[in-house]
Amino acid sequence: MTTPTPVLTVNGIEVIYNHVILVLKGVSLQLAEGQIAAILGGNGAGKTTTLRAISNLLKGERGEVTKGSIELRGERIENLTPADLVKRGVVQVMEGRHCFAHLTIEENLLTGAYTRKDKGEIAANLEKVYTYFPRLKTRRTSQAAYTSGGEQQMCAIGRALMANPSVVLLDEPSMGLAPQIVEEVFEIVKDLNQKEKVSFLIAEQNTNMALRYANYGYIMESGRIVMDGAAEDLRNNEDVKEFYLGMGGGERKSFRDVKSYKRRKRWLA
Amino acid sequence: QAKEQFFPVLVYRTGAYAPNGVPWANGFVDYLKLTNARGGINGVKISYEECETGYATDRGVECYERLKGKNGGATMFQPLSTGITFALTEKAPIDKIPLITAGYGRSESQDGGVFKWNFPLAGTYWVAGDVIIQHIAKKEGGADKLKGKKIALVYHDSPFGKEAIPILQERASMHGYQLILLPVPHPGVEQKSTWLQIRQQRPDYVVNWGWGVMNSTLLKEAQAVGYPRDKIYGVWWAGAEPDVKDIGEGAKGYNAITMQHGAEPNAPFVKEILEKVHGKGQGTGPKDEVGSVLYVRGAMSAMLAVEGVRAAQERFGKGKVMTGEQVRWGLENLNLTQAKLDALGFKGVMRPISTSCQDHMGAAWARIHTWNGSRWEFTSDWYQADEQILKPMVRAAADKYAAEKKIQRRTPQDCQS
Amino acid sequence: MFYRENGQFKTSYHADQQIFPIAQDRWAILALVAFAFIGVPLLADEYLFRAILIPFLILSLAAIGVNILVGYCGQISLGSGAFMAVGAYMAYNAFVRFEGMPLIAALLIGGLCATVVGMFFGIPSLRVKGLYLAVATLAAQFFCDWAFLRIGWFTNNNPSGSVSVSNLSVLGWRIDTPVEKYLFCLGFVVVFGVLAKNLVRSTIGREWMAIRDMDVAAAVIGIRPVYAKLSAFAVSSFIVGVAGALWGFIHLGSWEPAAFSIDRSFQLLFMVIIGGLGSIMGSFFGAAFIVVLPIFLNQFLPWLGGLFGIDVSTAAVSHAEYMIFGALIVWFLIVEPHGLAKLWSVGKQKLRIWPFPH
Amino acid sequence: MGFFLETLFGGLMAGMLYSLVALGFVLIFKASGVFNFAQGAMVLFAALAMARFSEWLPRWLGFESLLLANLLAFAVAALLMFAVAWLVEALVLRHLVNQEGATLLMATLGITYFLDGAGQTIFGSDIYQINIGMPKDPIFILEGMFEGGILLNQEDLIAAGIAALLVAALSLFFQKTATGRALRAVADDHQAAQSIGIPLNRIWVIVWCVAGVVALVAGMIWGSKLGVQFSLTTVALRALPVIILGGLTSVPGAIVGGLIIGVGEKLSEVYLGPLVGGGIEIWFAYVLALVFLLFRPQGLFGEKIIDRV
Amino acid sequence: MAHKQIGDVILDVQNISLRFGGVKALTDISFNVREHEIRAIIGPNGAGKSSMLNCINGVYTPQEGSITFRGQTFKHMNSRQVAEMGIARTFQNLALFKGMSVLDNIMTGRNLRMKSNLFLQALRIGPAEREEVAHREVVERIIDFLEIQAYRKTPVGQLPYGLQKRVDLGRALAMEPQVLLLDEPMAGMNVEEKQDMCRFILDVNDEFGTTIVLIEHDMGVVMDISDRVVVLDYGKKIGDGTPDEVRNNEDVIRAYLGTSH
Ligand SMILES: Nc1ncnc2c1ncn2[C@@H]1O[C@H](COP(=O)(O)OP(=O)(O)OP(=O)(O)O)[C@@H](O)[C@H]1O
Ligand SMILES: Nc1ncnc2c1ncn2[C@@H]1O[C@H](COP(=O)(O)OP(=O)(O)OP(=O)(O)O)[C@@H](O)[C@H]1O
Ligand SMILES: [Mg+2]
Ligand SMILES: [Mg+2]
Repeated sequence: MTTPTPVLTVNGIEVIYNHVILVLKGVSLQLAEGQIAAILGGNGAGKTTTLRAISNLLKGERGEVTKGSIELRGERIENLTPADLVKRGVVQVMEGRHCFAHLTIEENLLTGAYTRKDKGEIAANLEKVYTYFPRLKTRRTSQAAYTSGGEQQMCAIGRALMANPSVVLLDEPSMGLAPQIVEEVFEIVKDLNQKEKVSFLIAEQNTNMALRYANYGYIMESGRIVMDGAAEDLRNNEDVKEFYLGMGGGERKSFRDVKSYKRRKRWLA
Repeated sequence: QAKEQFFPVLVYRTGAYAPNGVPWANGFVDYLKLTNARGGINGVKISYEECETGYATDRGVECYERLKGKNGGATMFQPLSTGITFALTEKAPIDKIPLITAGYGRSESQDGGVFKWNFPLAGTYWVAGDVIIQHIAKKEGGADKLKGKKIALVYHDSPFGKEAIPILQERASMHGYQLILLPVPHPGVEQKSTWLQIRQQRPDYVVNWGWGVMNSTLLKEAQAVGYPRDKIYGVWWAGAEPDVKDIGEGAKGYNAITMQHGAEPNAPFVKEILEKVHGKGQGTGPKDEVGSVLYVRGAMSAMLAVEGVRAAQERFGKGKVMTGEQVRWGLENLNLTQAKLDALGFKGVMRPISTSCQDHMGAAWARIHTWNGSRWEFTSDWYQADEQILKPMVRAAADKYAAEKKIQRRTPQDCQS
Repeated sequence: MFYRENGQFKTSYHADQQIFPIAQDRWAILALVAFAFIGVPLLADEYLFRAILIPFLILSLAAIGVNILVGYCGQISLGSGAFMAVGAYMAYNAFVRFEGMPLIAALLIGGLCATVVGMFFGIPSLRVKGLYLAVATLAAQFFCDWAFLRIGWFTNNNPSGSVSVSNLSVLGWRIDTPVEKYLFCLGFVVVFGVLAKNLVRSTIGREWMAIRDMDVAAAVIGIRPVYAKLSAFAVSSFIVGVAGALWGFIHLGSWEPAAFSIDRSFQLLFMVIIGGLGSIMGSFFGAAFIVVLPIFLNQFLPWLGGLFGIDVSTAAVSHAEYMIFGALIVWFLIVEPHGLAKLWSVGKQKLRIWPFPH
Repeated sequence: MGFFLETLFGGLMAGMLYSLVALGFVLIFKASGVFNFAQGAMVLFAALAMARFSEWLPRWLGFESLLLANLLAFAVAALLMFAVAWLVEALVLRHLVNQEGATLLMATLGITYFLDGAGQTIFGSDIYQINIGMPKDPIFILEGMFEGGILLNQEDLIAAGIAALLVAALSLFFQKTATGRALRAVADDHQAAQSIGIPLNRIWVIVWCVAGVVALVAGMIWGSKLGVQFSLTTVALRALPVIILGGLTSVPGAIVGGLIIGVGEKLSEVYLGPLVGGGIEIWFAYVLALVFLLFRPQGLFGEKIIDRV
Repeated sequence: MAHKQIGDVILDVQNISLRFGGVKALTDISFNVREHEIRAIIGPNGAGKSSMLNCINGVYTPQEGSITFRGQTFKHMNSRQVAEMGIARTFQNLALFKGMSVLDNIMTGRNLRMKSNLFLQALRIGPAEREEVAHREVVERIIDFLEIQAYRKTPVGQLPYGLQKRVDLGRALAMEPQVLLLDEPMAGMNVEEKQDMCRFILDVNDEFGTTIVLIEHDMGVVMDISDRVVVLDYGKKIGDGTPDEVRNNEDVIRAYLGTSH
C-alpha cells in the first residue's frame, strides 16, 4: 500500500473507564481510504475499547477519551454523537451482537436503514443482505431474541450494512459463526471493499482469516499497539505465527499437544 | 431570656391541602401581628416562626422538635392536622407544652382530667356531628321525624374523618335513622363510586366530613349526579370559600356547620387587621382573603392562644413571658366573657368560652351557614351540643385512653395547681 | 498516600473474607460506630436526636431491608410501606394485648408478622417480573392501608383508627429520653446491619444476586428461584417490619396508617436507588440523602436568604426545597448512576492511587 | 339492573379518564424504556399552566372571549411542555444513556420534585379552575325502562371521546412507521440504537413532547372535572394498574386496561364495598391487575418479556 | 493422553424433537455420551446445537423423546435436578452474573454443596464460616487453574469477552460436575487463548475424569481434541462418529465443513 489518504486517524488516544480504570495507553492507528485494517490482540488488549472510542460509544460505558485525537477525513470527531458519525458513513458492529431483542430480524435490519430515506434503495439493500445471509431470510419473522447465536451475529452485521456505510468498524465478526459463514463474512467484506470502496477496521481473534483478507494489521497488547505492518509481513513474523496463527515452527500443531507452559513474547521483553 | 412570647406556627402552604391551609395560616399570623400592633400581651411582644408540615405527620413532628425549644421555648402548638395532633399528644406532656386544637384533634381530649395538655377549644368533632343532627331534626320538624330516614356520612378516610362516626351512630341509635358510611380515600379526588352508591341508596341527607380538595370534588360529583346540594351538610372544615368558590352556582344551597364563626368581613377585629396590619403593608396574605372563613378561624385560634397567655399572666405575673406550663394553666382557666370578646373585636363572631380542669373545650355552640352561590351566610341560629350525650362518650373514651396509657385521672388538687 | 492496602497481605481466606478487608476501613468503621455510641450522645442536642438521627436510623434500617429485596434480589417492590405498617400494628397488638410483653419481643413479633405478609405478597414474583411486579406489590400497599383503617381489631377498636404506645422499657431500662431512644435504635441498626451484611456475602446472598442478574443461568446451576425469591421477601420484610415497629413505637409514639402510606414505599425505594442498589452501606447514604437533605434545605434556605437580608416566605422556601432537592437527585445520578455507594468506592479507588491520576 | 348498567357506564367513563393518564406512561416507556414517574407531575404542571394562562392572558391582552382564552392558554401550555421536554433531554436523559431502568426511574423522580416545586412557584398552590365549557349537569337515558333512568355524565362522555381519539392517533403513529420502529429499538438497547445512527436526543425530545401534550390534555380534562390543584398528581396512581393490566408497552392496552380497571373497581366498590366497610376500590384495582398478570405476566397487550440464555 | 479408557454410556439422548411454534429446532435426535469422553456437537448456525444442550439441562422441554442419565430416564429434565445429578454447562452468549465479582460468580457454582442454613449464615459463626472458607479454597484452585487470579475481585461485567468466557467455565467447574456441557467456549479467542482453553478442557477431562460435551465452530479444535462428533443440520442429525469418520462424511462436508479444512 503506497500511503493513500487516510479516512480515519487515531492519534495517541487514552481511554479511562469510570474515571479510574486506564485502558488505552496512547493508541495510534490509521485507516486508509478503501483499506481493510485488522486489529489483533488477546483478551483485554483494548480492541473493543478502541472501536468504541472511534464510534463514540464510550459514554454509555462510562468511559472517556482523555488524551489524543480522532479524525475522520481530517475532521475531529471526538465530540460528535454516534448518530452524526453514522451520517458520515461510519458504522460499528458491536461485539456481542446487541440485536434489538423484541424486534423481528427483518425489523432489526430495517432499523439499520434509519438514516436513509429512499424506500427503493432500502428494499434493494435488504434483498442484498438476505442474499448474503440466506439463513436470515428464513428467520425474518422471528424475534431476534429467539434466534441462535450465529443468526444474531449475522443480523448484527446485516443491520450495519443496511446503513450503507463508507467505513465499517467490525468487532469480532466471526464470533460464533460456522466456518463457511466466517468465510462468507470475509468474502462480503472483500466484496464491499473492492466494489463499493468501503473501508474496514476489523477487531478480530481469528487472526488467520483477518490477515488473509486485511491489507494492514495492528497488534495490541494491554492497551498499546505493540506491532503493526502490512498483512503479509505480519503473517510471516515468527511471533505472530507462534501466538496468533498457532503454528510455531512452520506448520500448525495440534491443540492436543500444546505446551502447557506459557512463553513470553519477545516484543514485551 | 428573650422578653418575647414565642409562638411556633405549624402550617401547610404547599401540597394537596394548601388551598385550605394558607388562609388559616395567614389569619393566625395576622392576628399575632395585630396583637403586637396593639402593644403585645400586657406589653409582652409576640415573636413567631412558621414551619411547613405539608400536612405530613413526620414532617410535623420535625417542625415540633425544631421549634419547641426556640426563642426561650414554645408557648403552645397548633398542628392543624389530626395526624400531627395524635403524634404530638404523646410528646407535649413530656415537653410541658400545651396543644391547642381549636375545632379538631381527638374529641375525647376535651376531658382535661386525662388530657392535661390538649385544648380542643371552642368545639370538637362530636359537637359538630351532634349539632348537625340537631339541625336536620329541626328541619324535619322534630327528632322523632328522623325515624326511618337515611343519612349518609361521606368521610375522609383517616382519623379525622372517622371522628364523626361515634356521635352519629349514638344519635342514630337514639332517633332510629339509618346511617350509611361512605369512606373516601385521601386526598379525596376519587368519589365516583361513592356517588353511585348515593344514587342507589338515595339518602335523605349527606353529611360531608371532608377536608381540602375532597370538598370541592364532593360538590362537583353531587352536581354531576344531580343530588340536591341543600341536603348536604359539611363539617366546619368543609364550609369555607376554597371548598366552593370554583364551583360557584353549582354549590348553591350547600350547608356547613360553623365553629361559631363564619365568614366575617365586618367583624371589628377584621377591620382592625385591615387597618393596622394590611394597612401598614404587613399583611401576610392577599387583602381580599381577610375575613374569609378559614382566615377567621386562624385568627380566632391565635386569639385563644393569646388569651391563654394573658390569663396565665393574670396569675403568674403581668408583663412576664410565660412558660408552656404557665400557659397551660391559663388555657385551663380561660374565661372569655362576652365583654372581653367584644373588646377583642370578636363581637358577633363567637360566644363566651370558659374552660376548666374537666372541660378543655369551653363552649359547645355552633351555627349553620349556607353558600348562596357567591357568599356564605348564616341560615340558622345558635345550637348547643347535647351535654347528656357527649359527656358520657367523652368520659368513656378518655378512660379507655387513660387505661391504655396507664395514666391516672388528675386529682382535684392537681387541678388547682 | 496513607490509604493503601499494599503491605497488608492476607494469609488466610478467612482474613480475606472480612467485611472490610482493608485495615484502614476497618478502623474507620470501628471509630464511626464507637463515635455513634459514645460521641454522639455527648454532642447532639434533642432536636438532632428526635428530628434527624432517630428517623435517619430507623429509615436506614428499613432501607437495608428494601435493599436486600430490590438491590440484591432484583425484585422491585413498592410494598415496603405496607410491610412497615404490618410490623408497627402487629407489634402494637402484641404489646397492648399481652400483659407484660417485653418491648423487644413485641418488635420482633411485628417483624415476623411482616415476614408472613411479605412472603404472601412475594408469591407473584415467581411469575411476574420487573416493573410489573413493582406495581403488583402496590396491591399489598393499598390493601394494608385499607385493612388497618377499616378492621377495628388491628387498632384495638380505637374509634379514630389511630393507635399509640407509651412507657416503653427494656429489662427495666425505661426508654423515653431522646438519647435512650437513639441508642435503642442504634443498637437495632448495628445488629441488623451486621446480620444483613453477613447474609448478602454468603451463600444465600449470592443466590439472590444470581437470580437478580440472570435467573435462567441461576436455575441451571441449581439455584431454586422459588426459594431464593421468597427468602429474599422474607428477610427483607422482616427487617422492614421491625423498622416499621420502631418508627411507630420509638419515633412517632402514635400513628395512623397514613404514616406508612404509598409515599413511604416510594421514599424507601428511592433511598436504595440513590444510595446504591446492592449495597448495605448505600442504604445509609440513601436514607441520609432522602431524610436529612430536605430538612437541611428547609432550614438552610431561610438562613441563606437572611444573609442577603431577604426573608423568604415559608411557601417559597418549601418550593425551592422541592426544586433543589430534585435537581440534586439528578445531578448525583449523572455523576454516578449507580448511586452514592458507588461514588464512595470510586472515591476510595482514587484515594488508593493518589497522587497518581490512575 | 338499571343501577348495574349505570355503575357499568360510570366505570367505563372513569376507565377512559384513567387511560388518558396511562397513555403518557406508556408512550415514554415504549419509546425509551423509561418508567416516567414524573407523569403525574407533568399532568399537574400542564393543567396549572392551562388554568392560569386562561386566566392571565385575557387580563394581559385585554380580551373577553373565553374560547380564545382557552385556545391561547392551551397553545402556551403546550409550548411550555415542549420546553420541559427539551430541558429534560438536555439536562437529564442525555447524560444517562445506557443506564439501568432503576437509575432512569430515579432521575424522573428528580424531575417530579422539580416540576412540583416549579409549578407551585410559578402558578401558585391554590385551587384553580379550567373552564372549557364542559356541561356539568347529568343527563338521564332509558328513563322509560328503569325508574330514575340511567345517569350519564356528559362531561365524562366528551372526555372519553377525546381519549379514544388520542389513542387512535398514537396507535397509528406507533404502527410500523420508521420512527415507531426506531422508538422501540431505542427502548430495547440504547447503545445499539446509537450504533446504527438513531439520534437518541431527537427521539427523546419528540417522545417527551408528545407525552407532554398528552399530559396537557389529561390535565385539562381532569382539571375541568376536579379543579386544578396539587392532588391532580395522585391520578397517576390510579393509572398504574391500568398500564400494568394493559401492558406497559401497548397504547391500545392503556384503553382496554382502563376500561377493565374502571368497571372492575366501580362494581367492586358498589357491590362488595358495603359488605366490608367500603373504600376497597383502590386496592381492588391493583389486585385485579395482579390477577391478570398471573395469567399474562406482560399484561394483556404488552410485549412478551424475554428471558433466554 | 490418547490412551485414557472411555467408560460406558453415561448420557443417552433418545429421539428428541423440539419445536417453537413453526420452527423445528430439533427433530428426532438420538446420540449418546460415554464416560470420560469428549463429545463434540457441530453444525451450521441455527442447527439446534444450543437447543440440544438446553434440553439436556432442562431449560427447554422437548415435545418428544427422552433423556437417560446414569440409567434414569426423563421425559423432561428439571434444571435443579440436573444440577444435582452433576451436569454443568457454560453458555453461548455469556450468562454470567454481571453485578458480581469473578470470585462470587464462581462461588455460586458451589451453592449446591453449601449446607449451612440462613441463621448460621446471618451470624456467620462456626460451621457457616468454616464452610465458606472451605469452598473458597476450592474456588481459588479453580481460579489459579484458569489463571484469572488478577481479576478475582473485578465485577465480571467489566472483563473483556474472552475472560468472561473463562469465568463462565470456572463457574461450571466449581460444580465439580460429572458431565460438562460447553457451548462454544472458544468463540472470540485467538489461537493462543484457544490453546489455553483446550489445555483447560483436556486437563479437566483427564484429571477429574469429567465427561465433556462440546459445541464448537473451530474445526481445528474439534477435530483435535474430541473423541466423537455429532453433526446437526437444520435440527436433524446428519453425522455421528470419530473425527475422521465425520471429516469424510459427504453430508457433513456439504452441509457444514465446506471445502475449507
Ligand atoms: N465498561 C468497562 N468498565 C471498566 N473496564 C472495562 C469496561 N470495558 C472494558 N474494560 C476493561 O478494558 C480492557 C479492555 O477491554 P476490551 O473489551 O477493549 O478488550 P478486547 O480487546 O475487546 O478483549 P476481547 O477480545 O476479549 O473482546 C479490559 O481489561 C477490561 O477489563
Ligand atoms: N426460544 C426459542 N424460540 C424460538 N426459536 C428458537 C428458540 N431457541 C432457538 N430457536 C431456534 O431454533 C434454532 C436452533 O437454535 P440454536 O440456538 O440451537 O442454534 P445453534 O445450533 O446453537 O446455532 P449457533 O451455532 O448459531 O449457536 C434456531 O433457528 C433458533 O432460531
Ligand atoms: Mg472485544
Ligand atoms: Mg448456539
